[in-house]
Amino acid sequence: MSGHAASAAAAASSTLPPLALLLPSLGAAAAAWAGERRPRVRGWAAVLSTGAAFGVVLALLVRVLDGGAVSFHLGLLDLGGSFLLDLGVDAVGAFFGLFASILWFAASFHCLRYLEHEERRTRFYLFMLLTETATLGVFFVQDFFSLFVFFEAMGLLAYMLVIHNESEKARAAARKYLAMTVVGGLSLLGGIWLFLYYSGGVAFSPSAESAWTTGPVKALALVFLLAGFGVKAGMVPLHVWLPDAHPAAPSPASALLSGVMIKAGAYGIIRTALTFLSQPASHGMEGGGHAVLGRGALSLIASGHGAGGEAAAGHAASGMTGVQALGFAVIWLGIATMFTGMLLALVQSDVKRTLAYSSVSQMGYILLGAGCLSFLGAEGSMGMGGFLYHVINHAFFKGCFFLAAGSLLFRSHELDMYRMGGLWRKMPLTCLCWCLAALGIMGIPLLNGFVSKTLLHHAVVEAHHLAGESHLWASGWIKLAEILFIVTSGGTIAYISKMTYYVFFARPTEGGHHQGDLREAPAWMVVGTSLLALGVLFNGLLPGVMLRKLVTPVLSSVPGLDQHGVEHLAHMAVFSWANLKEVLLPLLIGAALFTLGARRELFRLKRVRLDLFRLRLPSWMGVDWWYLHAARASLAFLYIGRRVYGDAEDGLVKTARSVASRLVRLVRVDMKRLLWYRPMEAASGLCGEVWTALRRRALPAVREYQGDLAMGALALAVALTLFLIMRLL
Amino acid sequence: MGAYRHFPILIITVPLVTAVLMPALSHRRERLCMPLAAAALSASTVLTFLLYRVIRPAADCFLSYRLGGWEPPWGIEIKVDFAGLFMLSVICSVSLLCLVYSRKYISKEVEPGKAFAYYSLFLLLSAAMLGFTATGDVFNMFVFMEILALSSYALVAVTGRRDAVRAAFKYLLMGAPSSIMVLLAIALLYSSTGSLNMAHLKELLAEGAYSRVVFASLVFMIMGFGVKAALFPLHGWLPDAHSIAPSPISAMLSGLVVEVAVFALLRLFFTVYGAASGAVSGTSEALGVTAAAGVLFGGVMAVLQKDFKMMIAYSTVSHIGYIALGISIMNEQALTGALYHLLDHGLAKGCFFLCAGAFIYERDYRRIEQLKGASRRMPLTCAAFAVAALSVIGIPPTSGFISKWYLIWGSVAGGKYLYAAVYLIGSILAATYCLRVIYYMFFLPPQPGTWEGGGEAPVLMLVPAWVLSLGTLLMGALSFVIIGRVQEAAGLLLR
Amino acid sequence: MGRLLDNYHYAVAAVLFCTGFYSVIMRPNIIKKIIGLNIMETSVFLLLVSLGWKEGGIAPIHAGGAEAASMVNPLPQALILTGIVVAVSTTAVALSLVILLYRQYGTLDVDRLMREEELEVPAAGPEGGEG
Amino acid sequence: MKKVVSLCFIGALGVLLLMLVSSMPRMGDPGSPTNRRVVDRYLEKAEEETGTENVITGVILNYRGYDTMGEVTVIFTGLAAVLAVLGREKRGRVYAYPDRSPVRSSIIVRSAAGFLLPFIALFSLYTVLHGEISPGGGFQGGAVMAAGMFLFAAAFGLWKAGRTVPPRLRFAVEGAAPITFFLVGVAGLLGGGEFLAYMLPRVSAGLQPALRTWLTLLVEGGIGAGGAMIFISVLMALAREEVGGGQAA
Repeated sequence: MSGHAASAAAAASSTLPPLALLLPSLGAAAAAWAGERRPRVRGWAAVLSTGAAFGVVLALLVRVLDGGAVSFHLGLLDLGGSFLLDLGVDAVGAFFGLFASILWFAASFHCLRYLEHEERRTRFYLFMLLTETATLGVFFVQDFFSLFVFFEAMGLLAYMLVIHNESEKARAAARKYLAMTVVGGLSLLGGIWLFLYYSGGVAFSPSAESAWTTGPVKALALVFLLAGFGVKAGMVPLHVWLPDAHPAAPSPASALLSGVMIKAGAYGIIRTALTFLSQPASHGMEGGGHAVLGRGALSLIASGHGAGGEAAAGHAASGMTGVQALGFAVIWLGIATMFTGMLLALVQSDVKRTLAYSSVSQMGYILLGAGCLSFLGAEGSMGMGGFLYHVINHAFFKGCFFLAAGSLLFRSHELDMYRMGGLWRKMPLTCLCWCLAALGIMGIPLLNGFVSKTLLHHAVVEAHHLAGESHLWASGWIKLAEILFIVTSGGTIAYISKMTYYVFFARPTEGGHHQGDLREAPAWMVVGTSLLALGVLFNGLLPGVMLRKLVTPVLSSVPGLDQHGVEHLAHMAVFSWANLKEVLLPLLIGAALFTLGARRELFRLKRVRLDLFRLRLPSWMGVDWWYLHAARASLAFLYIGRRVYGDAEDGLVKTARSVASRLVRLVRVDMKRLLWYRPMEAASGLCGEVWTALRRRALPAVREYQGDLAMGALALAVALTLFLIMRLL
Repeated sequence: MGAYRHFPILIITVPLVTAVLMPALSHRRERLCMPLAAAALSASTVLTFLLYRVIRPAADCFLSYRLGGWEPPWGIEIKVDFAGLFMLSVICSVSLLCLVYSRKYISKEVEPGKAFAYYSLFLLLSAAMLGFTATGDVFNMFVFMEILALSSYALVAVTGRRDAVRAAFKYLLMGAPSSIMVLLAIALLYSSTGSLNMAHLKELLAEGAYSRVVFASLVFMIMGFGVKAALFPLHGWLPDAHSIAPSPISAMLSGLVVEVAVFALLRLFFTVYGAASGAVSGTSEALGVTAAAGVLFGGVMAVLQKDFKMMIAYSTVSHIGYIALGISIMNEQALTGALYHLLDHGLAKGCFFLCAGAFIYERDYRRIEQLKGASRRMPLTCAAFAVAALSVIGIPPTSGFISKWYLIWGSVAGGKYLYAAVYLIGSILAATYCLRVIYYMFFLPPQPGTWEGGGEAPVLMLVPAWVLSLGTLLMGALSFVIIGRVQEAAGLLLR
Repeated sequence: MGRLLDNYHYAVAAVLFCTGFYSVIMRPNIIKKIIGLNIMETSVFLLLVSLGWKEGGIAPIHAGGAEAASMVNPLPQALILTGIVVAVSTTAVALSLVILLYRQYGTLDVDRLMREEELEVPAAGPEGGEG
Repeated sequence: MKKVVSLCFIGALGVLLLMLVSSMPRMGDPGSPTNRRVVDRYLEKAEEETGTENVITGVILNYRGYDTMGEVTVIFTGLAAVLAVLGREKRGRVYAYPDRSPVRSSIIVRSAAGFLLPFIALFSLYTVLHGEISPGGGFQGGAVMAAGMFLFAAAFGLWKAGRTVPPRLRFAVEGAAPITFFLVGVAGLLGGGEFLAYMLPRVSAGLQPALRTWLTLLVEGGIGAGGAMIFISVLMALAREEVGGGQAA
């Protein structure tokens, strides 16, 4: 509140941020106005408005890097001055805004032709452009309240992109997406309120005099915020919507979902980390006087292991401080995400689904960067640099992949990689873009992925060193994380080569159709795709330019980061031998995996055939299965009955309905009688009925579904414990 | 103050007297009833909004009108402070819209000979709510509550259908004893203080005499108004009455009548009994627990309904719980949220029922399943519903979000994390039942045999629905126009 | 027991209130419920009018030079006049509803009305039942 | 069992209420809050301030005139509700009353009723007009009038009663009470006072007390006439049955 006012006062006012938000909305209005009658106007309105927005964001970035953060008073949603929807852009936000607007620009080129396939084009344009407004809004704010508003808007608008086809598959994906968005949004809201309680305001940089508290509330706030952003970021185990939603959406929308929207989640996580890192010194620790230590103002949280090692009494057991613990958790969440995503991407056959899992996996890298930043504190510029670099890289190569996949779909009407093959002859330009993106994501030197992965690897190594220096138990775990990082990089190489091989280079399979009339994708689609491929190339060939001109200026604007580290990063020799040789190990692993998988049968055990690339895991190993059953179990608590499980055809709604028939009877008849007809009689009747129901129906049901019920009970117990913890504070 | 001085009494009595004129019109000129009623309500609305020019949320800035010129403890006082004015403007505007909506709808549902009675009762209902909200005298509040109650019983039954009569009778059978309880509470309050004026009562109660009688009277008040407000264990009449009544009446009942009762509770809590702190703190805990149970119960029941209007009715139970929970938390933020939710609930629930009425008017579709694919033929109605649904769920930038934000902020600030969790779960439930309907309307193909031919609802029905749903949007995005003042008013109530 | 015996009017009112309440919630016959409502109302009137009584008080009419100090409180009497009118109106509305109910259902028994309601609820639940 | 439980419940409620009774102020105590506060002014100044000797009338029509306006609206609401539920007599429709005409109640009843009716009417008029100086008032007088009409209906049949006080007259007069109140109220407002101040514009101060009395009488008359008509209408609506077209029993 007061902090917000202070930061708003400090920043210069500028009309660029609202202009950037307004342009896509204007484009949306124009597209809606043009409609189906003037399709060309509609398409070019989108291209022009996104292009203009890109220009404005570029100007904004330059301005912000030159003169510090800017703000603009929007005057909407003003809750009595304490909370208000206000725009404010700092370097990190402008950076994210830049790549988002590039991607939208490229995607709108792609849309010019791609949408010929689709129904309801005007609606698509409308919501695509409105989503850009909301997404830019997410990046252009300086407090959690405004962030939440834009974040929710973005999530709900993107729902329309996911459900666009209105096919059964798209609807199922959209249902799942919506459920997770709503729950994620509420988790975010809970986190923000706890943060409010914790810091007394919602600004990203709480003022020094705000009442910082420590302890479980802080941790809980972090958990809620992390979960809320993690849903959008596709963090394991909250990623389940992503592999369904991305393939279901039209390709340009997939590119945007994958390239930008999940980055908004990552952005939220890094914002959270930076906010908690910038904890004011005077209120830092219970110990008070240990604030000033060798590692700079920001690392006082990490002071527990510094000169005053005994200072952090509360954390003496682990030796880690709160933010470090957050970092450690995020590092491991990142590792889990990248590893799971890689494994699942390896066994897919649908191109877009593979790409979606690949997005999950790449988000793991990005989370790793955020985790390293948080773990390293002031020294975390390597982690933050890797994070930023990988964000923009992923936007480029994953956007390029999805747009190219859109081209493939446009021409071949096919997305099963095993039914394609030999396409490089027919669609050479698309193939070229694809290969550039593929080499980029693999981390081959001279392409962009190499740079960011190198930075991330350095960051992990630094984290390991730090942990080792201060004798943290985490040291070994971080070493393990590094190993998994390398393995995952190998796996990435394997699944990307698999996909590239089957789509473009393998012999066409007889099952596949097409071939005859296949030709290169329409020009405007290629323009969109190659725009991104050029980005891949540029980022890879000239890492120094990117680092010095973009990444390090952004880093140096982050308060509290050690400037020596930033300098070091700016002048890092990316293509040194030490870095280059790091690629060899993943390459070897990838080659091995690819060779193994490409054989149709890895080995045969009796009748069980193991085929690595076509592995089908039982459904209970998926996270969805557990979510679904937990939801059903919690419903079962409403009324234990066989029918709860009887007709689960339409998911939860159907289940709820069958519960309804019971409850309606119970309530309409018994409750009302209880309330105003014949209360006493009804009460005794109700008791009897409940007892009969328990004896006849519930007991067998309990026996049959004890597993689910136990899980529900567990969930309830966890929830209750959380509440109790909160009550005890 | 000038002429503004007389506005409060005119706001109340103009619709009241117009209602009385209706029977005289009934024989020859029944067509005139609706325009006359609309003129009366418009006059009230205009006068109410003009009052914003003189009433601000400050301790000494309210309009006190002494009927007949008698000073308060002896005469009756009408007292409009900012919170009251806020409520009055919600009542006026929503009633006016529902009245406009009625014209088409009633011509179909109510037989011609009864239309005059419908409009007469409608005006009586609106005027009674206005009088009930504005009065500063507890017995006068009872009188207006009775006008309100009698007219709403009859309006539920006005179609004369079997189920409607039964629902109305249930409503009466719960409502009449609750009125008697309120009267008993007033008698007890009078016995221990000797006064009926709210402000005077507050002074007298501060003396702390006869605390047991005062406590008992507060309990009876809560029970009495609890039935009228459909607080959780006393909500039995609501789902039937709200779902079976003609849709504009459902909108009035759900959007305003229950709200007015909650507002009365709020007044009693803070203006009358506030000084008798023991009584209030003792009952507010209980109120909080039941309200929280109501939020969850109403939400779950709404999810489980098949009938569209029944779903909305249970959603009302849930949202009244929101407001009551906010009142029970007793701090400035939560109270601001509760006041703002009164506005949001009036707009959003009104819009819900008006949309449901449009489907009934056009197609006679009442079940949620029948709404599959509705957006193909009635896109504007569906869109109005969708916008209001965003507000019911509490998604920014609607007014529902603003009130929810304040309510949860209040519960966190008051250390009641459990209540914050209840609000969150209530939102999840709201999302479940609202988004399901939206999903059905927009993304599912229609059931065979439905939605063939036909078109959008008539303009006279669409306009009120859209005004309400845009209202939720504007009162959210442009909340700064009023939220600061509402917050000050809430702070004033607490003081 | 405090002032229970002094306040015997109030005590009678309490007993009447319970009697009426019993009738409202327990009697199956609608007419009896309405009678119960009236008993409840009457009990509150009794309470109110007794509140205004004063030992040795006379009617508050100034005719004949009556002394103001010995008059009973006129306010509760004014209030119960309003209360009576309210009770009459409520009863009228209730009776009109009862007439219509009787025409449509042919019964005045709440239990039978209830049974009709139960019949309306599909016993097997929505969409064609258990199978 | 059921009865026992319910009796226990009601008994518990009763005991609680009795406990409450025992902690209330002593009945009839001149020092109890009800007899100590607010009431003095009514008793001492009402005659002079309101111009009515009957303090109760003064309270009803002056100090708490607004309540009474609400009260007459309540009873009008009751009528409107009954009409909304049961419908209104329509022209050209045939209504049968349970005692199909021509009604023949016994000659004794008819003679007695015929003898009593003028006195009842006179008494009701007296009650209305004399309300401000003795027990009585508009509402009571209206009720007496309505009772007379009920007697008439019982003796000569509803049908005849309905013709004696035809629907058009009833509909015109039913709203009399609130309308009189409103007009008097607005007159007070225009006269420079507050609503219901019993004043008229441009009337000299010397005439005010007399004016107050006359306006009070006017309001009493409105209440009496309106109340009586409403009672009769309610009776007609509740008692009649429509022949043909209506919902069958």
